[in-house]
Amino acid sequence: METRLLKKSQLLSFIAGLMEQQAVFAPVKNGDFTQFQQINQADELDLESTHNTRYPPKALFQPQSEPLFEFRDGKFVSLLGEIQPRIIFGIRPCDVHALQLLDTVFNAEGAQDPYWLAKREKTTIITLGCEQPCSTCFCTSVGGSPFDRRGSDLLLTNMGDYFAFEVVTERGNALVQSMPVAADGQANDVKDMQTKAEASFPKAFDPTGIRDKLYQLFSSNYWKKMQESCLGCGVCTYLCPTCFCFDIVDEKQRNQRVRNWDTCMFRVYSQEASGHNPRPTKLERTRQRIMHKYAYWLDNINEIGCTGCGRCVRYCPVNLDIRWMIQTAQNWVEA
Amino acid sequence: MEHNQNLYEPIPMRIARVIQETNDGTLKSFELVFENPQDKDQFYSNYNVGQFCQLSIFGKGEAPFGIANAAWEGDFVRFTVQKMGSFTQAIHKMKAGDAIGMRGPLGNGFPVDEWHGKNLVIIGGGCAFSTLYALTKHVLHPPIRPQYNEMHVIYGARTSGMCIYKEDIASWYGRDDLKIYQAIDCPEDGWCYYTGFVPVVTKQIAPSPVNAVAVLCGPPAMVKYTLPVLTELGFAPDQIFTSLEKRMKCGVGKCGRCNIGPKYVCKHGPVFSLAELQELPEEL
Amino acid sequence: MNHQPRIVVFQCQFCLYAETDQHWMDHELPANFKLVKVPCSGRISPLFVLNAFQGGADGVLISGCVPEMCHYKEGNLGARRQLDEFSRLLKYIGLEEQRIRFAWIDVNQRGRIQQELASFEKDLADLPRNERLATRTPVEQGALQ
Amino acid sequence: MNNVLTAIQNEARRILQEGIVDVVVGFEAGTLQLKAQPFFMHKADDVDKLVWNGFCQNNLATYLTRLDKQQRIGIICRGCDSRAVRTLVMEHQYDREKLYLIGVPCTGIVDWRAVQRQTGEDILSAEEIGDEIVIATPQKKWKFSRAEMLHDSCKRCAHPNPVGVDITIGELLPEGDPQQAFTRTREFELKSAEDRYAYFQVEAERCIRCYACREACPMCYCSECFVDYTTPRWAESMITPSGTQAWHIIRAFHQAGRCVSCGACERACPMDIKMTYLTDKLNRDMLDLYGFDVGENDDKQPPFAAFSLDDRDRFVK
Repeated sequence: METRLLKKSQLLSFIAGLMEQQAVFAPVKNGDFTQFQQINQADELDLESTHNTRYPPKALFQPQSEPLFEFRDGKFVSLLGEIQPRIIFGIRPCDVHALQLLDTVFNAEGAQDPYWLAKREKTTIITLGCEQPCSTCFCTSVGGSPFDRRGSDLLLTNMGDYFAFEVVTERGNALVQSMPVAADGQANDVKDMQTKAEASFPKAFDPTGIRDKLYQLFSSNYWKKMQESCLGCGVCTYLCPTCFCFDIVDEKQRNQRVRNWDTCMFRVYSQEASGHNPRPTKLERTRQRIMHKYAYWLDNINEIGCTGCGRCVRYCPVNLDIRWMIQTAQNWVEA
Repeated sequence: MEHNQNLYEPIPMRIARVIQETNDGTLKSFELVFENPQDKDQFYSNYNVGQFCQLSIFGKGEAPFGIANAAWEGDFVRFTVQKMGSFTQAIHKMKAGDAIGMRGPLGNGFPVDEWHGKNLVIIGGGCAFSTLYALTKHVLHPPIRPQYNEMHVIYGARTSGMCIYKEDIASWYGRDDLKIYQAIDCPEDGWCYYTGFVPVVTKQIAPSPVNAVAVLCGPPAMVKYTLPVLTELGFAPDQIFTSLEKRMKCGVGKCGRCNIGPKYVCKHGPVFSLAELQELPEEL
Repeated sequence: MNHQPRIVVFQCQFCLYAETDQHWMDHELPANFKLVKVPCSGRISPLFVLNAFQGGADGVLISGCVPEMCHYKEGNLGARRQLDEFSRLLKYIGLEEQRIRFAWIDVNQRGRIQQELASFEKDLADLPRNERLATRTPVEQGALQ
Repeated sequence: MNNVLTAIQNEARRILQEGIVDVVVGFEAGTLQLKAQPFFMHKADDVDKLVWNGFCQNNLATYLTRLDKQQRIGIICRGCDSRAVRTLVMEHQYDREKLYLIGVPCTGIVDWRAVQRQTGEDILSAEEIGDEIVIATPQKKWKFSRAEMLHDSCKRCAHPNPVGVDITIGELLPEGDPQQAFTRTREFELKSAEDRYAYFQVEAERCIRCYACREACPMCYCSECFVDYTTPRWAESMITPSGTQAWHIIRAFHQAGRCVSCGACERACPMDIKMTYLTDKLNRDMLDLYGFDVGENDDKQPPFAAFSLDDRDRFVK
């Protein structure tokens, strides 16, 4: 579809216009990092940070703690309220594609999650393409790209003194009617810029055959080495845009049944009432995390369950780098 | 889009009957009846023997239990529960008339239609026998029974006092369309059936693998040692079925914790053939 | 002041009291008090105290046997060292120190517990309601964190 | 610095070759600038990859309770690591006879966040040269005073020298004044209760309960943490003030007289939460009231393992 243009100086008034119609969520500077939250003023928006928000935007659809039911008069009453139409502005392509991956879980045929769906349906996604990689980005190694259109309604490209708005869906189109359409030459400039930027993204590894390789390594000493430095905390999974595991807990004092994020990196996650644990040590748990992303997702939907956002790489307290783990797996020769 | 059904919302049930199954008080069966007739219709239109439900007690959360009755038995759903963690302790304190939530039926259940015309060898141990009991009851239903051939049921418990469904199982001895073999682990005065662990007893009985399927449920150790016996007897991996248990929360393939490799026990299982399990990573 | 403080009392089952006092504690305690009996004050974990505050208590009274009279010899002394430090930590975090009160009570001090509770209640009524730590507010739908 | 590294490598190689230990825990170069990764050397050849610099940010003693209890372990210890090992040994978590401690006096850990706050995250190279840290970004070269870029805990550190080790490599450094380390807590106490609580609230609010602080801490080794209990549930499971505040209060309290002030919890936190002011306060009390300085020696009983008739008495008789 067509591309429309917006002068940078007009961006804030454009956003203010959006805010008049809908709630707008955008990256906002919060101390040393940015975080998606609803903005009250257009200028709260922060698009300057080259790297991604620290807390993943999946939380806008699957909040870390989400009350599901209230227990009232002996009955479970759903707390799924009316969701107002909203716009996410400035989300990156890796995070948008992660939402699509999560759709295959929460919007699975015959088992649709109403809490997820309600928010998904009411959300318009305006993606900001990345003209510059950060040191932990590896989207191009896992089948993504810095200008990936999948899942977006509009895709923005930063062209220096103006933004190019590429229309991806009708829903996106409706928001940019007032902008001038890019002439052919300008549209080509945008394409060139995108191609050039994409080429600057380094390939961390080649994912070909990774699924089979990991299955071969299932009982290998490879995992012994990988898990050694892992502490078993939940940083990698909680900051991951594609990790979706949750726990359902009854909070008696609130009279609510709540779902909270959970992580396969915790021992209690798979601990059964009998005391038996199918994943008793951090070896099994580390293996589960990596194999889920790089083997089981491929088995189920033929896509890698990692979008290369790099959050786990950056914030792992022991610098256990998933890129290094995959590289090592690819080259592993069992002694 | 309409979201008329909330996956996580339990339907209201009421406990109609509580049955003390064993003399040590650790196993009880609960028969639940539906508060709303439309829930009942929906349940039975989906129910396949071998499936499970998430029972729900507010404050204690939810826990999965295999359904221990066949659809024809009546308008109730039976579960046999072993007292183990906080949820099962809470349900053990409940009485007839108490309200409880239920989600289900969940999972795949036994592929009973694929087994038409076959001999069934049912091998169970402890309280995991519950879904096998449901399977046996299902097959024994007069309109269904002719669809299957011979039926052998091997059931082991630790002691005679730990046997469940006592009355029903006693009545099976009189039948000519079913062979029941009961076993307890150690000799006991007055016990006139088999003595020994299930794998050993299975070896003694030596059911034939010809045109047969073996359905196996029990504690992990029992399953582990019975599988080689069945293989030795000539059962191929696609003739052996088992039902797995894992820690579960959602029961609908979302919360993530019950996976074995790419398969979720709650969604793709709990019933798997040995052939299917051999394809999966070993992480039980 | 014009509010009735909510008070949780952790009571060592041995320290109290003359029989009539214990009967009063068990059966006639006013509704704004909640009694939790423990086998020894040494059993009172800081977690109990924190949970009481989180559940909305305005004050916590911990009563134990007088020194050298502990049923388990020295449980009360161990409790004193830990709980005292815990109250110091809560104060440091920003909670009023007066919200935790300790009482050694001997079995022959008939009527003493009523006096303690009354004076504690009066002191707490002079403080505002405890809103720190007692923050069980629901998460807003769709909000981040 | 290079001499120190070579000496550490030689010693690590020796104890592996001579079979004194089965594994040596140290660091290897990280995949990112300003970082290093904990490294487990099983063979003498592995030692070539060992690095030792100010980017090694973890407390290696935390692995002690994760490793097989039968193994003989060599650990490269700074002051804080060595005091954590000593405290763990006192708590019977590992047999001292099975440990070989290579002590290295510590000049402090560089705070990668502090550096990136200045330079941005796109860093091509980072080097420690003498008292300076030299950073290259695509745009320019930066030079920082190393002392200014140290992690907060290291700026306060009173015990840079390893204690109770089998060998010390490098020159001992002047010891600091333990009371000096607590100045911050004294200043904090002067604030009003409202301000103190407001600070706590703001910090706790960011918590996502990933428990990186717990896992990075050498002293958090309970096989079941209070926060994982379901019956009873001590802290609300959710990301709510009551859930996260309870977590941080009790986590800190469980460190009273045990925290070695290494700051590993703050360095591990993905949300930049600063909570060591709580453990520092508790440690200060332990020092003031019971004369206990964590990890100072092998004989003194931890304060919460003891009690006395003379303890401060707030009980009313």
